Amino acid sequence: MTEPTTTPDATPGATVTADVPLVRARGLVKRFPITRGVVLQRAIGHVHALAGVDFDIYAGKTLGVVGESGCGKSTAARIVARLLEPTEGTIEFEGRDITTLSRRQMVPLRRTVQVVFQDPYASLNPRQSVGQIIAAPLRVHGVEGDRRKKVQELMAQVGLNPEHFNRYPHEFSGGQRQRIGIARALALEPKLIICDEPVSALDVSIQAQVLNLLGDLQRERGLAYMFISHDLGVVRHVSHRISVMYLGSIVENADRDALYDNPRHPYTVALISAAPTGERGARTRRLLLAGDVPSPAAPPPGCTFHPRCPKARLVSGDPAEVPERCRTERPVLTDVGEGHQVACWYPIEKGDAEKMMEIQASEITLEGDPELGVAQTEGLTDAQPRPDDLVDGGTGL
Amino acid sequence: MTSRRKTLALLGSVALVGAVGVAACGSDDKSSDTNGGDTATTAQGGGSGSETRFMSDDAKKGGTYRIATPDLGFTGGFDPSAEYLGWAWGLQQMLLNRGLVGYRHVGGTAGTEPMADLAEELPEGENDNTVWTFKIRKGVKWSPPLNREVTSKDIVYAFERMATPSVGAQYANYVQPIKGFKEMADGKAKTISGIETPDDHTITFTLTEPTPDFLFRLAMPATAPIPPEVGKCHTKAGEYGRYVLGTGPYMIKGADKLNISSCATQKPIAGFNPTDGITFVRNPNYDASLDDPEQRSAMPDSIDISVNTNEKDVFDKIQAGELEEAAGLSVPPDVARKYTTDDSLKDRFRSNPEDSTNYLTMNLTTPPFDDIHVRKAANFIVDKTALQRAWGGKLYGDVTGHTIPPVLLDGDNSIDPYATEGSAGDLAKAQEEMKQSAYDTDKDGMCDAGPCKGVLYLNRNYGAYAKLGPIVIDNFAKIGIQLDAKELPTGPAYETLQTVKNQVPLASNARWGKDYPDATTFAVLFDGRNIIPTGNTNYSLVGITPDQAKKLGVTLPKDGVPSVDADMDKCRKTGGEERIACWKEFDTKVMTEVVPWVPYMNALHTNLLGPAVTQWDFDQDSGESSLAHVAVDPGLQK
Amino acid sequence: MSSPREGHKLLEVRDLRVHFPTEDGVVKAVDGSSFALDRGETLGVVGESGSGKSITFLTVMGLINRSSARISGSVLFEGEEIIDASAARLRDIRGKRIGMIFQDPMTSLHPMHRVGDQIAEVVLTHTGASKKEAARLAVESLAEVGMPSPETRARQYPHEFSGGMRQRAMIAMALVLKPSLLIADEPTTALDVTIQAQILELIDELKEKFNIGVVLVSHSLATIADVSQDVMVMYAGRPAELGARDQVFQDAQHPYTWGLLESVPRPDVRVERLIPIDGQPPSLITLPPGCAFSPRCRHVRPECTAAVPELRDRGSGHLDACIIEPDEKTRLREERLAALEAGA
Amino acid sequence: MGRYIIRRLLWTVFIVLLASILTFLIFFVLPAGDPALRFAGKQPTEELIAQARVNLGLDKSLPQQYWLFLSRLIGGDEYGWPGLGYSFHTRDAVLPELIDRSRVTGSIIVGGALMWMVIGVPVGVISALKRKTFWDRGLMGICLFFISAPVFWLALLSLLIFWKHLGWLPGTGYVPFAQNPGQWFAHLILPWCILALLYAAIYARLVRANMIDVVSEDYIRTAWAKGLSPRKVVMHHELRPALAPIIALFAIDLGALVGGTIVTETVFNMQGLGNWLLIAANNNDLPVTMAVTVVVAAAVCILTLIADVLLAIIDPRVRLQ
Repeated sequence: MTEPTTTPDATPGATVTADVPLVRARGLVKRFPITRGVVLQRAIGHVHALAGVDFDIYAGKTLGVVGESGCGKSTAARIVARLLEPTEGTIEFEGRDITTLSRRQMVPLRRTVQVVFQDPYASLNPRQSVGQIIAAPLRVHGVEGDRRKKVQELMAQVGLNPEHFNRYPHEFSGGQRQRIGIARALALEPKLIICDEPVSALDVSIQAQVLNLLGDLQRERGLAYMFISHDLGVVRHVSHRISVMYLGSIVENADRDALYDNPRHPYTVALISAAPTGERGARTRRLLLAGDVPSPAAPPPGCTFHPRCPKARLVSGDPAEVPERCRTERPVLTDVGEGHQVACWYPIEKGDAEKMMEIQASEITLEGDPELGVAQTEGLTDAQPRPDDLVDGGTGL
Repeated sequence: MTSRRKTLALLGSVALVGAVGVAACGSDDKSSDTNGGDTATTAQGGGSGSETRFMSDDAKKGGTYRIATPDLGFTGGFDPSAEYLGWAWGLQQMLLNRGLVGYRHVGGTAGTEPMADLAEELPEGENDNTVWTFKIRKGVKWSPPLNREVTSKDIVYAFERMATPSVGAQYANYVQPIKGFKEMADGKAKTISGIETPDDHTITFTLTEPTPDFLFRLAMPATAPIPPEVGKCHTKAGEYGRYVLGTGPYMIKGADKLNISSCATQKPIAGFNPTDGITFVRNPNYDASLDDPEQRSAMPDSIDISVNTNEKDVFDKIQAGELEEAAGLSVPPDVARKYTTDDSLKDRFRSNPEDSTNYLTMNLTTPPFDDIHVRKAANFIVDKTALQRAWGGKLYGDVTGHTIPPVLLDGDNSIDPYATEGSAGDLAKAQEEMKQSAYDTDKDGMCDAGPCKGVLYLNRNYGAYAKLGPIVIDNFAKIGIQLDAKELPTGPAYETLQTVKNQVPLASNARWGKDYPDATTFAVLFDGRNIIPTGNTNYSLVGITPDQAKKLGVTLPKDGVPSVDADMDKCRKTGGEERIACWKEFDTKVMTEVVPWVPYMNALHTNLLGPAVTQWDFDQDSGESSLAHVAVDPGLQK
Repeated sequence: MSSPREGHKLLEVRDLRVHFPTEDGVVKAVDGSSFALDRGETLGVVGESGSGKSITFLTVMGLINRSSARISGSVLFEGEEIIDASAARLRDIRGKRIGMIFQDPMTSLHPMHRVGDQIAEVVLTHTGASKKEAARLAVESLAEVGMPSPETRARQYPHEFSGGMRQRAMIAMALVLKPSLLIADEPTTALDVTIQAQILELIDELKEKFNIGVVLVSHSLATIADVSQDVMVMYAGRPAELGARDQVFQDAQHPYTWGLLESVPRPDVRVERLIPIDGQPPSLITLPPGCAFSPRCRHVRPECTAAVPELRDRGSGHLDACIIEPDEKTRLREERLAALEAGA
Repeated sequence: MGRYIIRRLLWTVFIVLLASILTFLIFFVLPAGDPALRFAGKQPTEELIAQARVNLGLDKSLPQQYWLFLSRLIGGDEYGWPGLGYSFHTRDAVLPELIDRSRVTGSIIVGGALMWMVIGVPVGVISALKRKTFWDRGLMGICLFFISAPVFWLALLSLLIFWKHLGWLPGTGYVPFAQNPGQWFAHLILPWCILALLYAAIYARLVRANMIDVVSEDYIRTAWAKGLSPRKVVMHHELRPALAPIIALFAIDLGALVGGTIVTETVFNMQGLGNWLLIAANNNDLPVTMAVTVVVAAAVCILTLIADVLLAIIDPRVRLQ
């Protein structure tokens, strides 16, 4: 595996030149209307699932996307997989704008982008044998030839016993089912696989098996991954470049190690800090965020992170105050050197982390941010979908 | 005419099933829809009735006579001006209101003889049966709340109602010969010039044409007196039905509570409710001495008619003694079998001719039935016994070979030009006729020309009708006519048949019954002048003229269509025995020179009587139970 | 209720076995589990699905239907044997002396009752308090778990709460009567990373404040690492390793613990290739002979399958159920770490 | 809440209008026979048919006829409000008959519904709590029998036994409550039972299934963990979520029965709305068909509205929007 770079080298097996990304997403916006009424529906508001997102996915590389529930990571993935239409913005595939393509024109493109889902059992038809499941994309796309042989090859490739092609999903364990899902995704020899939390539902010891398999496949086939996860450890392990998302926006975009070694967005710092590491005394080094993620139906003005941002309080010098700019102006992703982009008016500097923790320590015990807790509820009283209900679960998939 | 809808999908959640029988007129079927097979018991009707009337020596006055019906089924809301249901006529004539002319209300020919009722005596028609003068009995009083004597003005008002379009009089055609009637109906006159009332007890009708059967027409309930002070408040079709007052032995329960001080104070009489039924109680103003005991014995103190939608339940209750009889229902074959085979029960099952004819109608203008030989061949080939079996067998009908029911021909049932062995059809005779037809090109007795294939055959899709279909199809196939059956619910079947431009070649969905005991009420079906574009009842288009054909878009066969208009006009002018003879001749001519139908059965009306019934008779006129002569023993009731 | 005598552990479980007879055979969900816990301590229990970690503590709570399970062994709670206690006795203990919170706060609160009422119900059930008093205690308890505006929150329904708030409400409910033991079954698994940290922090804080014993059940070693004093690693219904947190993390003795530690990608260290544990967890109906982990163990030897290995104390309370000698294990561990380093 | 109810009532009006328009169209589109022909008598003349059309209002264009229906409905007619005209079939005002028949149908449905809830819910709960025991299997077996037994047959059988053979109950028919409450009850008890048995069986199975789902919910485990008594867990925690979905169903079933107790009404000779609709449909009785349609549509809408409000009270997650 090569070292991750911003403009990746041409990897063996990749069909695109280094400069043109496989996928280039620009200004993606997705709003889900919140409707009332049975027959005559009228939108009474929107869930801002994506609020203008740019990213590139390069052939043979993995773009990791991390964030908490409601951050829009799954929406972005589904838009790339063409399972959802963006409200605004464009997606180019190998330099070609596919946002405007018709269903029919999309057919060949669909082969090149496949999805592996979180819950391996829910995404497999229990009445079909594994062979049928893996062969289904071949059938749908009219691939000729010895399908059974092809299926068995695929099964072997993902570490399943090819003899078991006649068995049904319930006869397999969780990890094996996820292997079936991967084999199915591989059947059409895609260029990009979107992995939506592919190991979250698996036991720890099995997670490693699947992650290793994904890594091996990438090396062998030059696959690109868009890897969605809430688990920073997993994302760090698989990704070349990582986008951190918060409330529908990318707040930080960086190469893997740059992100972990030198996070510049306060949210990224908090996220890394909060992740359990199993290290002794880790707790004392934690940066705890106050409150919860606000509702994407009523995102805060300015920087959406400002109500919870410890850095903003550091800047203002008052735990209860936030600089005006953070409250009013929305920061855009800005390059802070070597392709490291951050959307923050006051990016983290050396020593900030320790200082922030001091503020935090006093804040976390005083009942979080009272305004936040109640305000969020009020924003959601009228049966508006909760972020976790809607953005990642309510898209009809 | 009954229109029915068998099923109607209405809102997802409401499914309608089955069909409740509604009898619109005497012609409608109330026969069983199940095949009970033949039961070797003879019908009890046909006699004078008086011998069979008494079931018990001690028939006494008093008690409540209880009847159940699945649906009152009134066609005109029980308003006598409009009501056309035979059973309703019976109630009005026998119980509620006396007209100038009445009947004995017994079975057989004795029940078809006109009698003086409100009239002191029956007059002879004067001036070639165009002037009829009646003396009205004195002292006959309206029931409460009216309480006054009935006068000739009340009769005039009844006729004026019939000439008022909004009332919707359904058989005003029978009184149209009255001078000035049409003028009033058309709004050209305020009164009917042909009716004169020199005094309160005299009324004279002047007619525009000789009408020897005018007495029959004056027995129809619409011509009976109606009190203007109540009637004038209710001139919408059917509305007066809830306010009917009368002079008969009974009145509708609660009629005395009717507040007649003004139209606004009148509220429907409580004893009649289309949902629940109708109850008659004694009319305190009725004086039996002013009535003819032969016509009304009026034994029970009250007669209670209730609606019961569960047919099985009705017959269960009759057998259990909770009801005396049913109306609008034919006795189910299993019950009939039980009662006809058990000597102790035999007396409680009655079967009487209701003076109707079941037939297949052939369209004289559509191939292959535009050829008289084909029509004759059809009459030979049809297995009438099989059709009778479809209706339930001998208990439910007598096989016939002509159009007019025998009772109307003085009991004569001899006309049968196409008689076959056992009425089972005769292939040889049919083929003999077929050979003479142009549609049998190779003269082998089989219809083989193009029009013999796929001939539309219209039928109803339920009950006994549905059983007729296969028999008819099979019979016609024997002479090479291949039928294409179309089975519809009652309403659409009628509408299809009654729309001339549909040109239905063959149909078995219609029946016909008399309106009053005279053959003229059957002859109308062959009256070319009655042909109208929709609602037409001359299904065969007998006597259609080239002009009519052109207007209606009908192609006539090159020889035209035979007409019997002149024959019926001739008979209508005759009277007495001459009249009967004339109608026999007419019927014979229809069956031999026109052949519009294959008549196959005269239906019998079946009644099951409860154990408490001590006296019962059949009313030949209405073709229903004679409620004028029933009696009940309350001690036997449950 | 007898007051706990001095010298008693808060909770002492000995050779607990929970077997479920089914049509396919007997599921040995817990098959010989022994451990102990004191007030003011947190016991972290780690294991994969089917390791028996949840069943163990549902059994302690008396929440396993005795008609469907065969339960044996001993559960001493504050010195009282409760394994065969009557249903009424167990009800008395549940909620009052042992509080429990569950994995999914979204579904663990009754959706149709107000949060305050749900908490107050515990008070009403176990004490003679008035409704008003119970409501006051509920609000107090909510305040205790860092719920902003607790009075308002008490009147709200669970669906008006975020996931973190719901878990706080669950904790408030579990602790409203100040029990001596809190069992937290995967309390953070369903929560977002930043909220997980908040909740763990809160549990630790309350443990200190009320001097209670806490059992923290998790599938992730990392999760329990910073807040547990003792750690028990479970495999196939039995403890594989049990010891102080540092002992288990720094000086793991069981190959299964090694595998768990190595197979998890960590945000702070990156390796090229993870080292997974091969194979699948065993069926609980037909456990492998001897050591249940042996089929997946890289260091398996014939003796492993001979007999079910006993938990053995390796000194200073660090127990493990692997028959390999400590010295040998030190060597193997070093080899593995070297391989891991090489991959990084 | 108030605004919601008003909005829903407006919606109800809309649905009622829609249903009436549909019924109206079906009536004229289906080849069911021209009502005017029927009223022109047995031997119609063209004049008579034309007159019948005028009398029935059928001479006007369809939109005009519908408009007439609507304006009468809203403005009332000589028979009162709402104006429903008079029946083509009985020539009688529809409104008073509607009221009479509504009492009959109402008596059947309300009694039957009470009965099926009182039987169905406990049976379902007991079955769920005693799952896989003799009780559960026995009760569910009985339920299955009543679900699959034809109502018509059950009704006839019950009459045969309780009226004909045992003589414990009066036979068919309806006695108004005002006339004789005892007889009213005696006549209704069988129809109630027959109606209730089927629904009780269906509801018992539903309640059982819901209960079984609820019992395995996490929040029930929480309830046990709180140390609640079994009684309290069932009554206070399990029953409400198990019954909440039944309420919506109950409302729809009840609404559908307003025009749908045809079999029960026919067999027990109860002159209710279902029977009336059947007769009306058989006789091309447009005004009655329209009236029953309006009542059924309104009943379904209003009952579901009540159910939704109830549901919102029971389940705070449900918002009335």
